Amino acid sequence: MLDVLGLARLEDLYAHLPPAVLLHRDLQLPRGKSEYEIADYFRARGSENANGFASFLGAGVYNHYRPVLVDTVVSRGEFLTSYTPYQAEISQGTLTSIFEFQTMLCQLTGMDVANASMYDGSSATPEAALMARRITGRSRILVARTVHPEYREVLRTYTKYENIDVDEIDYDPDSGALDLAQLEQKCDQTVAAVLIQSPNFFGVLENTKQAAAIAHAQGALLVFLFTEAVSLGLLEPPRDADIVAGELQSFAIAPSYGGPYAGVLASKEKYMRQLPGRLVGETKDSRGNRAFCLTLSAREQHIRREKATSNICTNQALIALMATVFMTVYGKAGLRELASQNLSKAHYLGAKLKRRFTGPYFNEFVATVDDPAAFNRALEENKIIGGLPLGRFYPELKGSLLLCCTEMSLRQHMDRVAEEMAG
Amino acid sequence: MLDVLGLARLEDLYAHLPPAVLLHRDLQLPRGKSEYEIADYFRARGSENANGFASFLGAGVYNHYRPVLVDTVVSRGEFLTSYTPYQAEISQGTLTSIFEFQTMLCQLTGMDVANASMYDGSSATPEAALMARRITGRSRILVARTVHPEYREVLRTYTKYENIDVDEIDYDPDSGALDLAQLEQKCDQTVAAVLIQSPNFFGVLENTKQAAAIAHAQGALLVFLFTEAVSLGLLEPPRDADIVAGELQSFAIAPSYGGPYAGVLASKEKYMRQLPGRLVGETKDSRGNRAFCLTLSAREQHIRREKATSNICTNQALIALMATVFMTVYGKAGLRELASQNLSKAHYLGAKLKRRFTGPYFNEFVATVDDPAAFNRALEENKIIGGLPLGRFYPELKGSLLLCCTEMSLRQHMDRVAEEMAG
Amino acid sequence: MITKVRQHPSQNEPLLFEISSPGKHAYQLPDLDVPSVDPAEALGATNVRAEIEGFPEVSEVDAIRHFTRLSTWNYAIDLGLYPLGSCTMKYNPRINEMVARTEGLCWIHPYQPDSLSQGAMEILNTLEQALLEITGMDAVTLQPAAGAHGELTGMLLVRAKHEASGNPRRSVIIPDSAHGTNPATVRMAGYEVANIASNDRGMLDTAALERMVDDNTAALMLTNPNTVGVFEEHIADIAQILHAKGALLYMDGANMNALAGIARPGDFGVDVMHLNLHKTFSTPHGGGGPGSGPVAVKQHLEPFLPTPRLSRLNDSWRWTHDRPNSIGRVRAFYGNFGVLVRALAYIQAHGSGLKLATLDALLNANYLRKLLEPAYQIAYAAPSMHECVFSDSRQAAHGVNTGTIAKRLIDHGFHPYTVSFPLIVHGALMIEPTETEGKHELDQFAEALIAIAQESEQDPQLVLTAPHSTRTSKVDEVGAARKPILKWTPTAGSPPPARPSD
Amino acid sequence: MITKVRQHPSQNEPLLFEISSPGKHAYQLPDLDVPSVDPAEALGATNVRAEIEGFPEVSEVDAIRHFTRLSTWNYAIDLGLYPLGSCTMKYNPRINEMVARTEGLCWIHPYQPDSLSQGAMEILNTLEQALLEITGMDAVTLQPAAGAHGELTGMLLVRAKHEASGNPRRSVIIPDSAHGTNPATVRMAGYEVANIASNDRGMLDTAALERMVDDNTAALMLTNPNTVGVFEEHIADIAQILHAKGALLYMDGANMNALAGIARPGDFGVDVMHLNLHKTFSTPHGGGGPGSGPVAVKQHLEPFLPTPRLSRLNDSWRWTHDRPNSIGRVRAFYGNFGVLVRALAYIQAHGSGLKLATLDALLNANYLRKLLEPAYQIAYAAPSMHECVFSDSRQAAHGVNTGTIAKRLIDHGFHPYTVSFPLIVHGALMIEPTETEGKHELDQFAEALIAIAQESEQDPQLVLTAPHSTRTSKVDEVGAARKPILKWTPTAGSPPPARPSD
Ligand SMILES: Cc1ncc(COP(=O)(O)O)c(C=O)c1O
Ligand SMILES: Cc1ncc(COP(=O)(O)O)c(C=O)c1O
Repeated sequence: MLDVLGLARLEDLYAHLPPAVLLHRDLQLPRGKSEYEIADYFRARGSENANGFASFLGAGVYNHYRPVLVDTVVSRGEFLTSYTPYQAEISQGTLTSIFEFQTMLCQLTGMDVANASMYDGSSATPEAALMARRITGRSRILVARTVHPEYREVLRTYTKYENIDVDEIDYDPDSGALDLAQLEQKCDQTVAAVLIQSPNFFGVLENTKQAAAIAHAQGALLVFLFTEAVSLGLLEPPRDADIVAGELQSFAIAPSYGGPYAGVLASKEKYMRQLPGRLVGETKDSRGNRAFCLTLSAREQHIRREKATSNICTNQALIALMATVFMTVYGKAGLRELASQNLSKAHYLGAKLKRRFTGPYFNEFVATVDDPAAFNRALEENKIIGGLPLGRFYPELKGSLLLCCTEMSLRQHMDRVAEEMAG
Repeated sequence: MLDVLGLARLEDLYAHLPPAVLLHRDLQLPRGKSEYEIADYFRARGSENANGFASFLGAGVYNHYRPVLVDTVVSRGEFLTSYTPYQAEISQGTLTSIFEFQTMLCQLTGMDVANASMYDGSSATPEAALMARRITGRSRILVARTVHPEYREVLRTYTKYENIDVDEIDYDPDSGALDLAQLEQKCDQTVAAVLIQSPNFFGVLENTKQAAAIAHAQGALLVFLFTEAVSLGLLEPPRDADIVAGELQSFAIAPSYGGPYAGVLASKEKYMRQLPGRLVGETKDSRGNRAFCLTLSAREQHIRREKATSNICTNQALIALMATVFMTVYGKAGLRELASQNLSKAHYLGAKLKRRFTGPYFNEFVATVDDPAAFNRALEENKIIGGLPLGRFYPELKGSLLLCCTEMSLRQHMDRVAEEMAG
Repeated sequence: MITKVRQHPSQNEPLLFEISSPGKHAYQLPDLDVPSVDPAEALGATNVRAEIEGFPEVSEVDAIRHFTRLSTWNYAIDLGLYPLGSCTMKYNPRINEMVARTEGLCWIHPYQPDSLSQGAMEILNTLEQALLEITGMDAVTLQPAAGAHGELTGMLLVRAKHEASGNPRRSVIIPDSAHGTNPATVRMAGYEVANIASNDRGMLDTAALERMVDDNTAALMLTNPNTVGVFEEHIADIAQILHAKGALLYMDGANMNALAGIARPGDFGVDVMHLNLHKTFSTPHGGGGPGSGPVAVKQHLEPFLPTPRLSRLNDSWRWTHDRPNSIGRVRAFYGNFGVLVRALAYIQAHGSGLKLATLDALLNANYLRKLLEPAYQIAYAAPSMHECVFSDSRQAAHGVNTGTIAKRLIDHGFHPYTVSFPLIVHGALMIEPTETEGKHELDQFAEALIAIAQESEQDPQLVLTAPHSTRTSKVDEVGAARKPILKWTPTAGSPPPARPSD
Repeated sequence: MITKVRQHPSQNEPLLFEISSPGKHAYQLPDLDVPSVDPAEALGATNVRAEIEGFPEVSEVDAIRHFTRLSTWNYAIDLGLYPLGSCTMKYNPRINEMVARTEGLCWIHPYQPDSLSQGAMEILNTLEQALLEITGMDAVTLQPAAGAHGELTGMLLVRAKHEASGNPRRSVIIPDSAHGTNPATVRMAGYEVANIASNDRGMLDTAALERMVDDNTAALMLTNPNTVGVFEEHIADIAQILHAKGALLYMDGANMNALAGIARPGDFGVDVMHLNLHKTFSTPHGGGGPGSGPVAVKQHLEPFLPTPRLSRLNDSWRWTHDRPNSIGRVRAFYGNFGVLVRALAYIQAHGSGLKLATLDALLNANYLRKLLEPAYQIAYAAPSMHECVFSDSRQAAHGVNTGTIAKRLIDHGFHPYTVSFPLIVHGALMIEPTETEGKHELDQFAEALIAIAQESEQDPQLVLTAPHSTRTSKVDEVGAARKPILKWTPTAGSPPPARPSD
């Protein structure tokens, strides 16, 4: 091939680069490793993390069983190694599965349209806020303090230079739910959106209907957030919300130390053209057969550039496909049964511990302990990772732990946690 | 569907069976388990076997690295869940890969034809002997005592009622190779075949050329057996043999407590029609394009019934595909380099131990120790599985261990073994 | 109109040898941590080979594309119904593949000490117990690698038993409907095959049997349900006839998918039987294997089972080799362990609900029979169990036969049924849908077959020249056998579909 | 003649909702080991939903067939060349997929104690060090989830830095050849976009830049090599022009595949850049993602990097959150860890040999350019790096444009190049083969494109109506946007391709 190019050496391929920009030495990296050594390296690193521990951590990342079918599907080269489906005629597999994903998310959330995924729940949150700003033309955001603290941090980062003012709404110290009175008080006609999460960061259910009523009374939108998608198997969908943003990690996406996950962004039909990200639509091919393609791309950066609804390009398609397979495997009855099991497990443990809040909860709750660090250390000795100490995010909850139970939590481990509590 | 059949209950489907044959109770098996419980059960059982041990066991089953590509390929539903390729027009994937398998085995062994796989090396052994009987019309088999002891057991089982007389040839107590003088003495015109294995069970190379000469001088066939396919990357192929039978476990097939593996049966062209098992041949389709199909099936049970060359039907196709992918990944240079690494590793350890035999060896050798059981126990405490005590198979070698090193054997573990030997 | 499939491009791909290019490779080995040994010195120069001529030289991407492209030329269960009669092509749950790859199960050596293999041995015992419960037999060996291998094992057991009683006897009776492996096996065990004709209900003729069995009869080898999908209603009488003459009843259990949870061979007089774990218990067929063919026996045959056997001592498992009456080994080690793991996973998934799977298998077969009877001639009026067999007699009038109908089914989007077997049905179409198919797939299949029955009348040429839609059209099998090309060489055979690579 | 592909049947498949059938399911949960709680009681009856209307109800075999069938309708890297310019669709070694699934790496919670996460943190640090060595920068954050997310992070860093100096400044300069994410990002960071035209060599016009940069210029956002595949030869001058006015140089590193091992942005004046790990460092694109977009900076921007940061204390890793000047988080947790694992595995496989991969990428792009220049109009005479951009100007004479040529390429067996980007090239064909392609695949691709150039002259209609061979013919994208149907409902849209199921 060099011959064809009339070159003597591979290095001649960049002979035109100014010598000053070149690296005149080899990269200081170890020599290339064999597959076996690479597998071994990562196995060794893996063994340095918690291995064989039971865990009661939730807080936005949940330990659910991953059906084997999920990897079977996403490991197929045709899904794994294809690009964004711009060429519809040879991408109907991806396009069809995204259309199904969009449909199932609408069924789950009660929204009319859902996009093909965002990076994760935390980045979907500011995208929802920005969307509300575009829709309402207003620039104040009210966010419940019961929204995941890291989501709120991301919201602040994204909105800092967008001329958006973010204000927080406290929670009721008894119920652990958003303080609706304070919301009512702070919500006025300058507010673009009210952001709530349910079940909230404490695991407590919010009153979406009332929050929506308060927001809507002022012409503001209600943005409903979720971190625990499994809850939607049992909980009333947020039909009163205008925009739904959330995290699908619970749907067969491994915790994987924080990512990759998949974010959701869905809305009422009338806001469709303000959605960021990719959308797949149904159409026909030239022979009249049903076909799917990417659509409404006039919202997107590659067409609209600085006027786009967002800069998002690469999304989380393969991870969204995992969620699609998960929803297919569990289906109508399964997602409900799964959610019910989560509920039962959490309430089994919840009943044995000192719960900090009185509000109804799904599979997470806050427990009060004397010394969270000591409590967790004691459990660690039993190969159990306890709850998340809340002091870091909520100084006033220094003596509290956030605990989560899923269908994977075994009674024997829950009993051990309860024992530790009993002292 | 019951409606269509005019039935009320599923049980009506077998109402015509005599009540006496029916099982009038439920099967006494546990209730159906979930995926998660099943995975958990097998993980628990797996953890009860040697975990995280280094091992120096060989003896027909070798610890080689399995390239990741192997499972990537064989996990594709199109290979995994297809049947024997009887319908050629929708089975060209399997047929083409088998044709490549047959070709590569010929290239490796120096034979002219190879079939699409046998159950394993041990059952390929008697099939080779039976084939020799059919070809020569003779009914005596001479088998070297250096052939894998379990292969010889299987040979005896298969031949017991086939009117075949099996006699064994001793090994030279110094070299560990087959006693050629004894072979010469026992081999006469009643002998259908002489069966030798190289590297033999002690890891020692046999003199195939001379064994072949002795056999051929009496009109007998030479059947060449192998258990360590990697050796063929470096060793002269058994061109002087008439039939080659062997085991492909070394080619990316996990040890898996003894199976499934894949057996090889290959021969000179003139014996093609006496081969048992499936063969794929090249042909054309009706448009003149190259195509492949199962062929020469007049040898097989489904056509010839009691006159077939064997009763084999289901073979080890998917496992043979693993070997095909393995050979593709390593290829010409890789298989040689792999074999060379095995050689170097074994000779590193071999040089440090008291070797029992003087013959040239590939990646296995016999070492003499004071007390094999105690020696292995001491290593076990260091999470090392030592060698195979030979007393069970060769009473005269009670004080000996068979040890194997592969590219996976680490110097640190070999040094530990040597230390143990030093005392 | 064909609605099941549409045409789409599939990639061409030459043979590995044709895409090879000197110096390309897809592997990388770790650096050697010991001194490198010179092969010629260590092994002797004459023992060291030259490079392996013709062996592939390709990159990793070449390799993955090669096999991925090839794979797309295959039909598979994962793509649709695969109604091969006698083959029980059911869907194979992927959890089985996962557990078989559990590190602690697939990286264990058969010779590692029993004390370090207790988990594996526990699995084997658990599977043995489950199979005994399902079959109603007394003991089982897991050693045989496939059905035919099990048959051989079983026949050797029969022979060993008779020899132990002083007379090996001479022949084994086999119905003319039997699978080809049966007679082939009988011969390998040193017996003569005595064929017996089936009666007009597709069943064994008990009167004829009674006449045939004598002191030289070692056994009857019977498939039940038999290969026409019919349960041998007189099985109890059959057993009695045999036992009265000291002969044994061998059951080919390849069709156990029709019985699990409903009836047990051990309860109706069977002395010895094999199971096809890769059929009934759901190991994917993998383009031809691997399988596993355990042999279950009544107590009187137990002493003859292959070595080694599992036994329990001081609360742990060990392998017992010392069994003086054993027929010996039929293969090295303990059987196709990886397949046994899959079978146990399958049994665990169903548990006591295994019967439901059986009922669904019966339902699907009978449903298809019902849909197809208007268009095709059912071979026997007797009720079907898990499969149904038709003959092509009505279509034959138009010059179309079971083989050509099968090829035309491919155009309609399905893998064909088993063609021309069993031999007792002229022009047989042998259809086994299995329990894992849904009604929709069955309906589409029936529609396709019915459409082909019409095509056979209206346009037989269309059927006779099928398939028309596949990348490879009708393959010349006769030509393949006439001048066999069994391996690639630079000169033999056709030129590659595209020019050789870089 | 088309030699790359042949037609073969591919299975039709309705939507999940159309194959659903009440009561079917593909899951099984373990028995509950605690008392069952009544949802209405625990949550309040009004909080409990009715069943999820329309949600799928299918069996496991339905599910696997559904997705397997769908998958066969996709083109993919595993099937062949995927020459999308700017996308770096290289082959993704499967070992990366395996290591990302290592149990100790994929089953770890981001909030488990640092003491129980040392292995994960070690991986992150090792990757950071490798990326710094490759880029020549001083510090890097792995938090951003994709390239555009990295851009936003980088622009916020630029802004934070300027704000810390007392003036955030007003605008960011972007060449007209830039990727769409660049201007979109700039706006999200609260800056105005100042476009700058490229010169006739496809490079940034340094004289124009000099005129444009002033005290209100926050940064220049430059892709290098740029989107026409040309290295910005005056990069050092560019950096100097910016730095002289206190502006920063942001480099979009999406094209780092052209530089790794050859040149380092940190050595030629870049202040801040992002990498697309899913391009250069080989995470499979997965039909659209996931990605990872680390942002590397020079020391002066380090204080502003997102929280948390890795730090070393008493021989162990921990997360430091206390960084007063930080721009804050851009996402929860620590980034797309699973993608980071793949990137490190990729870097380890190449090690210091990464340069070879880069050279092969250059070779392949230039080789294709050479083969195609006789038939297509190269956009710029300047030497190409890792991709080459043509225009359809010669073909346009026959009414054929880059979009229709792309569709015709599908019939010839290839995925098209990037169509109509960059915008500065009228009718652009943007071709990036990557280093993992062999000569044979490239030759076939060039042949196909050359054949289409001929077809465009001789039979433009053939090209204009392509593709002709796919199961789905030319898709009506305009219709899709006119009346958007974005989800399935029992009534909307077309009827399913086959009737609903049982
Ligand atoms: C009735 C019957 N018996 C025996 C066999 C042989 O089993 P295997 O192919 O596992 O050797 C088969 C399988 O094809 C069969 O259908
Ligand atoms: C030049 C360039 N910049 C930025 C991006 C955006 O990266 P991502 O898709 O990862 O957000 C891309 C990817 O398409 C690109 O090609």
